[in-house]
Amino acid sequence: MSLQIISIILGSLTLASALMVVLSKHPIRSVIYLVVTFFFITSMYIMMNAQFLAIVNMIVYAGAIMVLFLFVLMLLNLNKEMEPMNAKGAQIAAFIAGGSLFLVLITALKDTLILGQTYRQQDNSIGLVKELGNLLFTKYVVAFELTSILFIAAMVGAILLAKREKQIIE
Amino acid sequence: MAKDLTLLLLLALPLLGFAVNGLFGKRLPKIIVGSLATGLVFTAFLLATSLFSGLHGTQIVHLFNIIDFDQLQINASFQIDALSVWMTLIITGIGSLIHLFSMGYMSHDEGYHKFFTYLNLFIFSMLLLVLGSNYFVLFFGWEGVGMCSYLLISFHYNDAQKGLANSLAGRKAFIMNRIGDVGLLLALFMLLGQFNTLEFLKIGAAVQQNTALQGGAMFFITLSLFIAATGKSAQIPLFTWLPDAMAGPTPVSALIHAATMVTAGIYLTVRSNFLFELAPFTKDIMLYVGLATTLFAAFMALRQNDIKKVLAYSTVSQLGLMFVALGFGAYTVALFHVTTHAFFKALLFLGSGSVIHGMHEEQDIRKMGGLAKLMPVTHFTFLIGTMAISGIPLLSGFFSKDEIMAQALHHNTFVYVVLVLAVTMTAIYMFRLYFLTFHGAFRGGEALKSKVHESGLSMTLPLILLAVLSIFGGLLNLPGLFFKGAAHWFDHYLSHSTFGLSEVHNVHLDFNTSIGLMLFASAVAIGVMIWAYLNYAKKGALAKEDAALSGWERLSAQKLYIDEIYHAVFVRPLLAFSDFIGKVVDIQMLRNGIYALADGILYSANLTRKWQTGFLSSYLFWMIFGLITFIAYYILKLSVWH
Amino acid sequence: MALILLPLVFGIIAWFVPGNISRIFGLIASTVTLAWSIIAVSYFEPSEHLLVDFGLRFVRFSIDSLGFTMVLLTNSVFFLVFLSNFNTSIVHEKRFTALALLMQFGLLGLFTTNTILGFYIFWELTLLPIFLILYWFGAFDKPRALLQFFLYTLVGSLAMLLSIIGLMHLTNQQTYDALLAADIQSFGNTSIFLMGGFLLAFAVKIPLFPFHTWQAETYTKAPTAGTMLLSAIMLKMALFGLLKWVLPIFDGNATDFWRWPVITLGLVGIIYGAVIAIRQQNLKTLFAYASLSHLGLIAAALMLQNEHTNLISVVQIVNHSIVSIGLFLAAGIIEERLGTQQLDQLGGIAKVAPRFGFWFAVLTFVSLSVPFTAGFIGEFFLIKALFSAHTFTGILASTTLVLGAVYMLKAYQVPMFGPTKINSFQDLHWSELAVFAILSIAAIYLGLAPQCITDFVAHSLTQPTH
Amino acid sequence: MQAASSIGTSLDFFLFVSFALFTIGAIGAMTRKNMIVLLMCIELMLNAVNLMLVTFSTYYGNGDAQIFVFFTMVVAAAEATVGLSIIIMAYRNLKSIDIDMYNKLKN
Repeated sequence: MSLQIISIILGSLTLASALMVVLSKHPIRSVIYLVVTFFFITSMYIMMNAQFLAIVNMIVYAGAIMVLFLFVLMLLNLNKEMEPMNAKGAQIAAFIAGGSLFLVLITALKDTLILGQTYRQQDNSIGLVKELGNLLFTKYVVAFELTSILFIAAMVGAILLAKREKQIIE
Repeated sequence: MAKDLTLLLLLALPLLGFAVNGLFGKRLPKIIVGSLATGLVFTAFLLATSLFSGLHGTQIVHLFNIIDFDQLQINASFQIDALSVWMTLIITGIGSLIHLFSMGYMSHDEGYHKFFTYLNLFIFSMLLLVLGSNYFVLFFGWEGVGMCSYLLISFHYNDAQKGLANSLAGRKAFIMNRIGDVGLLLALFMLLGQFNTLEFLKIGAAVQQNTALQGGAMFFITLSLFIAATGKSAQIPLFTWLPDAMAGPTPVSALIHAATMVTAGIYLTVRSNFLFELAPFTKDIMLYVGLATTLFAAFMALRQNDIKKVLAYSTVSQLGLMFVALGFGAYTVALFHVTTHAFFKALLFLGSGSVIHGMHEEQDIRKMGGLAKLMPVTHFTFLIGTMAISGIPLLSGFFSKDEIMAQALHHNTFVYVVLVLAVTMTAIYMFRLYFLTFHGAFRGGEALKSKVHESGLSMTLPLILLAVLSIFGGLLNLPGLFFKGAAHWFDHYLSHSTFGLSEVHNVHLDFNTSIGLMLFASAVAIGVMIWAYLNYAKKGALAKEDAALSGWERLSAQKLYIDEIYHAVFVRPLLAFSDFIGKVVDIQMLRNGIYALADGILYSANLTRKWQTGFLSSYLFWMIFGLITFIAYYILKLSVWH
Repeated sequence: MALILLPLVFGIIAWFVPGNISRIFGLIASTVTLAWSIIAVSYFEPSEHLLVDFGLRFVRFSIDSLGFTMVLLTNSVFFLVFLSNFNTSIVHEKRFTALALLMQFGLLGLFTTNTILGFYIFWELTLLPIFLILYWFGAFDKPRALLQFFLYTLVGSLAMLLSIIGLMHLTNQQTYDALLAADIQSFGNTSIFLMGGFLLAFAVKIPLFPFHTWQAETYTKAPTAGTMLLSAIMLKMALFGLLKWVLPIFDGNATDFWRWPVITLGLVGIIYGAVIAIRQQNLKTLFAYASLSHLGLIAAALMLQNEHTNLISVVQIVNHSIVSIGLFLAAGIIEERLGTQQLDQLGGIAKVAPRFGFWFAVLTFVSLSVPFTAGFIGEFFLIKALFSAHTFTGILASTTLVLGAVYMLKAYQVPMFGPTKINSFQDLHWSELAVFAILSIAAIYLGLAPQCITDFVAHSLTQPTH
Repeated sequence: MQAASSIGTSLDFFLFVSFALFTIGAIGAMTRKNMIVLLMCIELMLNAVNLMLVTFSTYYGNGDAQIFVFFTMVVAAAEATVGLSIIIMAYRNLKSIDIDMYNKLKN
């Protein structure tokens, strides 16, 4: 029962911080809220006993990626006047669209057969590092190795893109 | 020599001449080209004579299969019987004479070797036509002669003034012939459908075994055959090409457009006699078409001023006469007239050729006159030809025409009366032509007169030979009045070994009627001759200028305006139709329709392009919108199911 | 197999051959291919089917006597195209040589493939080279005309692709033999739609009556070599597809459904093309419409699915290739030497160039299908087949003989005869002379002995289909 | 199987959260014009999907889905790196990070 309460609280907090990401005017704040959101998501992973992912999420997302975002924001040194805002009508349309998407998704969920079912407690060891490691280095070993190439490509790409070029396209 | 070998050699010789002259003719001297062509055709004639003397019964010579499917076989095979051998004799005999004549006539022409090449090819095609043992080979020859005719009519295409007109005349001939060919083609299809073979003998046997074949099918088959015959033999309505075909060199007119090719229609009908016998209605059509043709053509010939045009209309008229005979079912009679006509018409054309040659390419009789002294041989032979065609007694034309008149009198008096009219007109225009050309004063000017000369031996020799034939040709088929033993030799000869003809018997009138008929015909012919002599030679009446013509004369000179009518009724609408669908339907409707479609797509693309605002948020919005619709659709589908 | 790949290899090499010897290279390449195929035919037993199977799913080739006929035809056509253009500037371009050889590869593949998807792939493969040839060497003043051709064919191909997908999906088969054995008839109306897709593609390519508008303009503006390729061999792909694939596979209710519509369109095309051709002033346009008329006849006769008619159709297909190479060559020669194709600006060529006059006349008569030429046999039996199927159809079809005489004689006489309107005209080059001679001999030989084709092809066409 | 009353640990709760996160991310992507925030919203949506994948993975007792989540993270990291460098590049050129300024592709 306490697990339920905890999860409800966690879920509400996740959503609240996610909302703050979108709503806050200043990008720095958005980043901070995003980090918070990731924390809560990590905690939800832990609740589902997906330990490996929880750690990775913590390190990669909340750690590496968000720091990257912060760096960029600081690099660009944006002030508040430059913060662009959408027109009101477009915002309302966006909210309506999002809302109806949500409604539709919920409706779809309502009709499915898995409604109200809980996950299987007996198999909850699959989220452990050992299990996933086994999978990762047997079945998905090729894909895993390929990710390294992807990273190299991304790295080279990022360096190339961010390098200050001589001529600046107007 | 075995018969089949003779036959193949007979066919191969003109082909050889064609090949040799076509390939090397340019480099060979003229005398070799000419004598080679002439010699080969003459050798072919000798071979034909050997076939003729050794003829007994019908023989088929099989060469090879053209198409061999399980049920359908079409062979290149040939048939030797009385009819085909007789036609071969005419073709090669007259052909070699005309070749000889051409050696002199064409001697100044730059296309000398080309001319003999075509001429040999023509002889070959014509031989195919008459010797083939089935309709398919006949059709080969049929189209082949049409092609040669086209080539030879438009032979002088380079001529500065008349070049285009010559080639247009050739085209007209080819197209008109093609219309007839379509008829033959359809007949062939129907025959194939009906009998599954095209062999004459097999069809004949099938017809004899199954007498229930009368009626519709036979009518359509024979009608199509007759359409083919009208095309090739220049009958109404397809006759207008023949006068125009006179644009070709004169020997060509003599060979193709008088003696041989135009009789192909007659040959076709005689060959298919067993079919026509089952279709009396077609025979009636043939009779009246022939009758109309002979009458109108004779009328048109009355006031022509071109020496060759007169002869051309005369040919059309004579061919009509032959169709009248065919219409009565008197096949041998028609063929008899084909033979005599070949003699005297070839003679007349060659004579006119000699005149034209001597007059340095002048064809207008208004510029001639008094040529009798300048060209004695030509004059004399031309006179014989004129007398033969007009039916002066005891010459060949007299007998052959008389046979036809006898048939007409026996079957249908009305036809007889019309024929008398036509025959009278024939005599009138022929004597008019003769007297205007050879008598009176020379009207071509002194400069020309000094240059007029008699033709050389190569041209006069054929004239003399043909004149002899024109005189004595009638002996082939004497009426059974006096020499009972020798009479009707030709009838017997043909019906002896030609399929179907032994079934058909010509009527023979009783003695008194026959005598009366002959006397009447002789009287008419001689009377016309005397009148023409008085009118043209004594009184010196001349051909009138165009402006001075009276009503009926104008009609005759303008050929009853048939060309103009055809032009207005067929040619102009076809061209207009072509313009219409070419410009309006094809370009404006179809192509521009496609373009309009393309424009429409372009336009709609421009419209949809406006959606691509370039604002990421709007794309996202639409994406979400699509997602919603998509999921909503599945939800609805699910809820409908439940 | 090497037979098919040979042109591809040559085509690739051709890119690296220097421009000044590219015409010799093209000639040699096509000669080698032709020689090879002739040798292959002489070792080929007509009653057998050669099957080349690598065990790959969609790569499977088979060749029977019909395929061999078409392969020989293709190789001969390419040989003649290279030979006939030996004296023109286009073959100096290595791009042309390479593209033409690539196209030859596509055509050979099409005629020998045994899988339906392969058929589609090769079908499309031939389109690219010809499009580039037209684009680079054609005289299209507006890109629209060229695009019209391209898009037209693409739309047709798209329909065919849909049909192929449908067919593979329904039967779960993709080789020729398996499709032949499959019971298409059980699909009912679906098979009618499937066949319709194929027919649309073919109707564009052949072309049949309402889908022909690309033809005249493309033929007129294309370089002569391109027109020859298009008309002499590319259009034959559709007839081949009809004969070999579609009609046997869809034998049954689908064919019964489409038979008379297609025959009607063919018939309309016969008369329509001929009538339009009468008034055309441009030589190539005139021949284009004539082609419409001739091919309509073949397409209509093929739909009858009569065994003998099919055999004769092959003869007529070969004949049409002969005719179109010859006529477009003649038109090309006139255009190249005088810079115009308008009939009213031409006249009296025969006087200046008698050899050209003679050979053009021969080809004209071949196309008029006078006896002793292949066209005569072809037209005679095809019209006969139509006549037996439906009398009126046959009568209408036979009008092509008369109308054909009208426009062909016009096309020949006006430029060649009549008053001389031209100053100088260089007579035939030896290569052009050779092409004309080869064509004429072939036409006459086939006219006298069509049996050599029909017997050969009969081995692959007379097998009972269902 | 447990009853629906145990709402906290039930499957649909996590799915609900996942959907909501996704929606929030989508709304953010539509409303915000700051490119960096846009990128963040995309990360948010990715996380929503990750969450859903993990949920189902645990439910079915199958580890494959978690591996996919791992790969998603890898790709997200790469994407963020490249995306941010593009943003820097773009900022240098136009001195703005307003997404609506970047509609050069339109014409």
